[in-house]
Amino acid sequence: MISVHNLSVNHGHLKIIKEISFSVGKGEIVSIVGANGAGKSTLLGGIAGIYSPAAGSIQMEDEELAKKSPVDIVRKGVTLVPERRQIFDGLTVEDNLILGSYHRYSKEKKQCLQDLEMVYAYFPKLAAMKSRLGGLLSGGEQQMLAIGRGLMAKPKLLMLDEPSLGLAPLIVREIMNILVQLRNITSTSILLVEQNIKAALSISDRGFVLERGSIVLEGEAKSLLQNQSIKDAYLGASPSLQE
Amino acid sequence: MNLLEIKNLSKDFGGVQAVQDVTFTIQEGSISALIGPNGAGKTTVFNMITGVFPPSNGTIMLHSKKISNKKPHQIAKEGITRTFQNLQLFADMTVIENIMAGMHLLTKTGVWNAGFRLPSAKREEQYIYDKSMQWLMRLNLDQEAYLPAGTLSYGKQRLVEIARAVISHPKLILLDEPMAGLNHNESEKLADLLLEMKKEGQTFLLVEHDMDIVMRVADHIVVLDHGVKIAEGTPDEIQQNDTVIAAYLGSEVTI
Amino acid sequence: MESLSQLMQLLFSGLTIGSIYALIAIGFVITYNITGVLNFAQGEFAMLGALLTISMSSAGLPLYLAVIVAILIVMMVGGLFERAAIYPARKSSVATLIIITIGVSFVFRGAAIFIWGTQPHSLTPFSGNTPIRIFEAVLLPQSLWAVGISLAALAGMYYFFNKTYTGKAVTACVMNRFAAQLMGIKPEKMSFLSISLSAGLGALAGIIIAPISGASYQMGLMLGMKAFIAAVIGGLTNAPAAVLGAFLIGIIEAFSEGYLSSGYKDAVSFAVLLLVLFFMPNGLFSKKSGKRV
Amino acid sequence: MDTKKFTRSYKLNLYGIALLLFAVIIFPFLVPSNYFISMFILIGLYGIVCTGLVVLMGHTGQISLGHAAFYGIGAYSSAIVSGKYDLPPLMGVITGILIACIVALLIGIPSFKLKEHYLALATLGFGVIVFTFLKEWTSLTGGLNGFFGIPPFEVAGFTFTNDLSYYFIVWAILVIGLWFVNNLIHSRTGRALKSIHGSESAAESIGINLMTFKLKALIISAVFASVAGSFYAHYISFINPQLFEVMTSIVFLIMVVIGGSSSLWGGLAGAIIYVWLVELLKDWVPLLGFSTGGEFEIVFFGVLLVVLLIFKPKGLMGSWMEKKLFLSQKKNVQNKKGAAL
Amino acid sequence: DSSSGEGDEIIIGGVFSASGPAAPLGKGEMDTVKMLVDKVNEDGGIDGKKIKLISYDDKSDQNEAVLSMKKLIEQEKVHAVIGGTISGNTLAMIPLAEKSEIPFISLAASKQIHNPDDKSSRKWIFKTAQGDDVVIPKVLQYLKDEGLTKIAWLNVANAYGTSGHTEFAAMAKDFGIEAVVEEEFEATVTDAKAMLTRVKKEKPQAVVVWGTAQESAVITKNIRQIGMDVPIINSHGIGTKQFIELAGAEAEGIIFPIGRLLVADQLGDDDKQKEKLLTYQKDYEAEFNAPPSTFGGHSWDAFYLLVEAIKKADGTDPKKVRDALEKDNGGFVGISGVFNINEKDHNGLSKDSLVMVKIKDGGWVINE
Ligand SMILES: Nc1ncnc2c1ncn2[C@@H]1O[C@H](COP(=O)(O)OP(=O)(O)OP(=O)(O)O)[C@@H](O)[C@H]1O
Ligand SMILES: Nc1ncnc2c1ncn2[C@@H]1O[C@H](COP(=O)(O)OP(=O)(O)OP(=O)(O)O)[C@@H](O)[C@H]1O
Ligand SMILES: [Mg+2]
Ligand SMILES: [Mg+2]
Repeated sequence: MISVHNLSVNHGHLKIIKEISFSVGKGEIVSIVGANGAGKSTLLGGIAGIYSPAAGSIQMEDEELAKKSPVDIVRKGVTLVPERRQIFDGLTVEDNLILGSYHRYSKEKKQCLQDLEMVYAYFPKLAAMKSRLGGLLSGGEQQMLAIGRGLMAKPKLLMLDEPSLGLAPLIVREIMNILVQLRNITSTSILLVEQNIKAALSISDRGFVLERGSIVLEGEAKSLLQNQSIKDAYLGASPSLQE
Repeated sequence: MNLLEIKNLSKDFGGVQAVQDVTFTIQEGSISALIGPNGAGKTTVFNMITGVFPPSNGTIMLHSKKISNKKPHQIAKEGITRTFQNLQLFADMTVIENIMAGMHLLTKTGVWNAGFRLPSAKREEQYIYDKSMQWLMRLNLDQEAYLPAGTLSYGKQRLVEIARAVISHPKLILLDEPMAGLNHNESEKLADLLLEMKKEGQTFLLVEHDMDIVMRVADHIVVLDHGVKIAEGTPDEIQQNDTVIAAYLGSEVTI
Repeated sequence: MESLSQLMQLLFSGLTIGSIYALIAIGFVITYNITGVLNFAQGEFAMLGALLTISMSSAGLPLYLAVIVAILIVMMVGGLFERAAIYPARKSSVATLIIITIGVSFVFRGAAIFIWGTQPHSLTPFSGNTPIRIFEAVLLPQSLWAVGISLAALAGMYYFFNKTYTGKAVTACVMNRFAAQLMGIKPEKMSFLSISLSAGLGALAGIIIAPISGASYQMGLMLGMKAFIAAVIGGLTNAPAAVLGAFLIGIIEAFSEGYLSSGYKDAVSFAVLLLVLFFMPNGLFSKKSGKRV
Repeated sequence: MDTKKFTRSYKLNLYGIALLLFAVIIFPFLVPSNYFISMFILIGLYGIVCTGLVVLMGHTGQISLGHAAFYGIGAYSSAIVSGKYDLPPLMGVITGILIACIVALLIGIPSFKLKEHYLALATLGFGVIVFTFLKEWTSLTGGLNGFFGIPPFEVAGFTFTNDLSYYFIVWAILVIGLWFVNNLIHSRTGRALKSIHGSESAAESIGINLMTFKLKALIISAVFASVAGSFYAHYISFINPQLFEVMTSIVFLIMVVIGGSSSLWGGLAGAIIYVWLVELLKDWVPLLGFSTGGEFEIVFFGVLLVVLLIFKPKGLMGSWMEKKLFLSQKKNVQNKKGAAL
Repeated sequence: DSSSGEGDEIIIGGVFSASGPAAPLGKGEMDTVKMLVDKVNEDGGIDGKKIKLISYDDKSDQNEAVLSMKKLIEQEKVHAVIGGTISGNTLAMIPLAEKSEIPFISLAASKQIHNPDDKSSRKWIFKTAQGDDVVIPKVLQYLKDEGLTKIAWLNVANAYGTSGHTEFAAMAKDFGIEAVVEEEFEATVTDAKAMLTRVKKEKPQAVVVWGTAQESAVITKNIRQIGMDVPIINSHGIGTKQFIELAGAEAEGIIFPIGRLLVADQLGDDDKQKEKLLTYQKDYEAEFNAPPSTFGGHSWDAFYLLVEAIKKADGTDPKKVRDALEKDNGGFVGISGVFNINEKDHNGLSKDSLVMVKIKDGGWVINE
């Protein structure tokens, strides 16, 4: 589906992502795990075209995405649900959702409206607050809206940056189910960044660990869950803050 | 002793009943948690306590003194600081400046003293610098001290915000989802820190969706749903409470 | 009777000038809403429109054709302005962008002196100059044009921003440029279109007012300033409110001029506005902004 | 504790101020003519106004479109006190400062309830109202005919008659002003102002009273502007209301922005660039073969302004300071960061 | 080379408001001087010395004017300065000329320029424009002759308008004229019908409008549009074709005082100025493709007064030039009128330098 080869991304003069290579197959869920500041968001931003990659290539269905604008990348079928939600705060919930399907709305209006109903079905809460301004929702409601908006794009590759952030436990499970369903029904590929590593790996096919901009470990999700160093660093008992 | 008393608190946003008739108290030196589904009204309660907007109804008392209807900076002066669910850092200031700003209330140099750099101003500056640096080390942020706060990763920005809120030793600290954006290990470290500070006598009220952490650190939990308080009690009581399980936790407590 | 006719006269005057401010203010709001830029060169589009029309109609072009061509040229100038000055600086702070637009207004003004000189020029009214008398008060046909066109423009804008999907996309760009890109919306394209659209509206305003007060290279400054005030009163985010703001200013000006003294006109209008704002800190017609903590 | 890094920008500025002081003293010996001295008197005066504005705009994030009015208040106070009532000029300066403070309070308290662009509007309106006063109160100000016959500045028996004396006093004030502001922005007050710029809700949450701190910033900048206005009046000896119109406020704004509002030096740098650019264009544009009149100067000035800001959106000093202070340290961080795995 | 003040070039400085609000005045002034310098140089200069003109545009801004003046005096070492399009800028430059003792011929109108209220020194300052102290009596005389004693006074709210008003207020009584209503309007006025309805109520016998072309045209049109058909007297600020264009049909019948340049072709052959006026008109039109304005005329006068003085002083020694300007100019025939400059009067124009002109069929005719 998408294969990333020797990708580097900088912030100013700082190398944040250092020559990373990996791929996500069609209908595959891949998780990225890493500490704060490891560069996870920067990596997703690099693929989405928000940060222009300094080097390397991003191939999708034989097309090079690496130097394309975010808009072109969206049109190619890659959508990012970004960190911090990034809601259009002065627009209503419904307008926010519809704009999620902007790049295809004029062509397939009917389909878009159907998809809107699907999103409402996933998140009944949003349906109940259709005409409220997005910016006035609670944090978790906004997170649902952001995810819903991402779904409205109907991407081939959906990238989610910490989708469970700020969501109640019940909803987190709900989201994970939705992602699995999405993969099963539409064969959407999913690239997932999560702090809730257990939840993420448990629905993923594969995963890799990012550290200071490089991949230090990768493999089947199940084996990663068992991996001792991962357990120590991200899941295990907590060493005290003072070390 | 009761530090904060909330009585019959309600908030109505032009038809949206965000909080309805909520009553609870916070004990001095405890960690309390406010939990509930998304949109239950937790952040709204925080906003009313800190004076972002006045309650539609009800009273808030700190040490038996009424503080509802005060302005946010007055509330801070009364001794309540907070963090924000949607981060509100001073993005262009360095990390250490962010934290030094947090000591605003503990210091008093005015325009005159500062402008002419009188000795008292210099002394004070050194004092808050030292104290801020200590906190940065405590939170493992000392390496980032001189970076503009806006360029930090999400998780670290959260820590900076927490440091900014705790450094002035307020009577009560409100943390809105402090663990969001931290991974399990980092959350555990932060939880340890909270417990440590509790030992030092600090009182907290936190909103958090990470139930492992809440159950570990909280002495007392209040549960909201649709703006209404549906339960209150110790972590054990809450975990057993059927209403809470149905509305919020689900049958498995942790994932 | 006399006081009634004076009242009417003041109202007519206020509405006429208000509608000119309104057209420019709509452009101001559009630009602000799409690019986040407070465009202090907005008034210069009016100047360009007026002077171009005058040149072309005195070169023999029929008036309607001159108007259309002038508007098209100004729209192109607007587009060029966006590409050359706004687009490269799109990530800068508000103050920086304001100064950039002021820089551009200098360029326009200097160029206008070069082309048209410093003397004022005149244009014949669209449809005669015979005043219509209503209760002793006079209303010029040109005033009807002014009010009519500004209301039509308003209706168009309202429809576009509130009823069309593209209008929503355009609005989204300012609220969150970053997210808009992630949705596949091209903020650059939107900003290009919107600035040329505002330029066209500005040109129209200038053309309408030229027969009333003449046109010169420096007319844009004052018009732009007043339109800015109108737009801010309206809350800066919605065109209908800006139009109301513009009419309000026009009428306040006319009344303070009519009942007090013109020397104090600007001061009085400002004093009234500030007073109103102090009681309504978010503008007279503020919409909910969707901001919370 | 090692505070070296923290005080780095403070120290850098301090060295800069010392260097400036040195330059100010030797400058008159280097220039070929008095004309440069008078140009630098104007630059110094604008520098004072803009340094005050740096506090208001760069640090507190409030845009003012009305600072010419404070400048005018200073100028007219001095003119009236010393020119009309023959009182000592120093009293005029002090009167100006007092009136500026009071007026800043009066305009500030209601304005700071307003958000973002409403403040720009309010200050714009304030400028117009002051202008109207100056223009209409003819018995006091001479109205639009102007006020002439303002005596030279005088203090402790010393009369400032030649350009050089004005040069030294204006730049002395500017150097002290810079030192004051440098101290201020590296203090609790400065941080409070900056935090307001960063996030008002967060600033309030740590106990910063938005209103009082915004007022402080406004008053400081008003006092700077008023003092500069007083010396302007004494130096030129003729003033009229049009000098203090909105356009002048906008010129101040331009200076601060091209200089870089986030840097202590932004105001001064902006004043130098602005005045010099205008003067240079006066000489250069005709050399390029455009000699018809002022229009080409305006066009060139506009173009230069736009180009400058496209390439230096934070103003000249803004980008420079950032480079000096942040980047070197960032590299360190990257190298030292410990591994988690 | 010219630092001694006695080089082989005569350096004349110019400061004009060629852009900014006063540009309609200043541009023609600057162009005129440029044209004349070229002409004199082509004809071999003054006593064989070429004139070098260094002229600056002060953009109608006082500080620019002061700096330009400084630069001319200190850096360019000019021998004399012509300029100061507007009174404010001139007044700000005066101290510099006085201090450096350089002859300075101003083109602006204010009385303060040559005859200040505070009696400060004006030794080096001359002026070629008719001040309000000359123009206003002309208008008052006209009103008196026509028997229009109850009038409405309207002036533009800037230095031009208010100084006219000050002078009017001081002299009206002497002529038995009374203003039944006095109003101001902005230079940027677009519609004054509101204010004029108030004027109309007072039923004046005539309206005096004191402003320059653009705003006066708006006011004049508005007066007619609201149905007032009393005589309208404008100021000398409207002496351009633009006014007639802008005011259109409503311009017909307007009366205003102005120098003879506008109506040069209608003057009798015995008129002293006629020949010079026609030559200036011809030259200017040939060069710039537009008719000259009376403001250009002021700088014509300033330039030739200076040329004459330099000739008489036999060099550029500032003191001698100044003395020559002051002394031997009796009867200098210029564009603005016949000058009689002397120690007491550094302007030297009387109200005879003006004629009342009426706008008729889109042109000007002498109305005397
Ligand atoms: N705009 C920026 N300018 C400069 N440096 C930046 C910027 N954004 C991020 N960085 C730096 O890049 C590094 C990686 O940041 P990134 O946000 O990608 O981390 P992350 O893995 O997503 O962390 P988190 O889990 O906290 O969200 C950090 O060191 C951060 O300081
Ligand atoms: N300013 C406001 N205007 C209108 N509605 C609001 C406003 N603030 C909050 N609400 C509504 O009130 C309800 C409670 O919001 P609140 O932010 O308190 O929820 P929360 O419990 O913090 O949820 P979360 O866990 O998702 O952060 C939500 O439905 C929200 O949409
Ligand atoms: Mg991240
Ligand atoms: Mg919340």
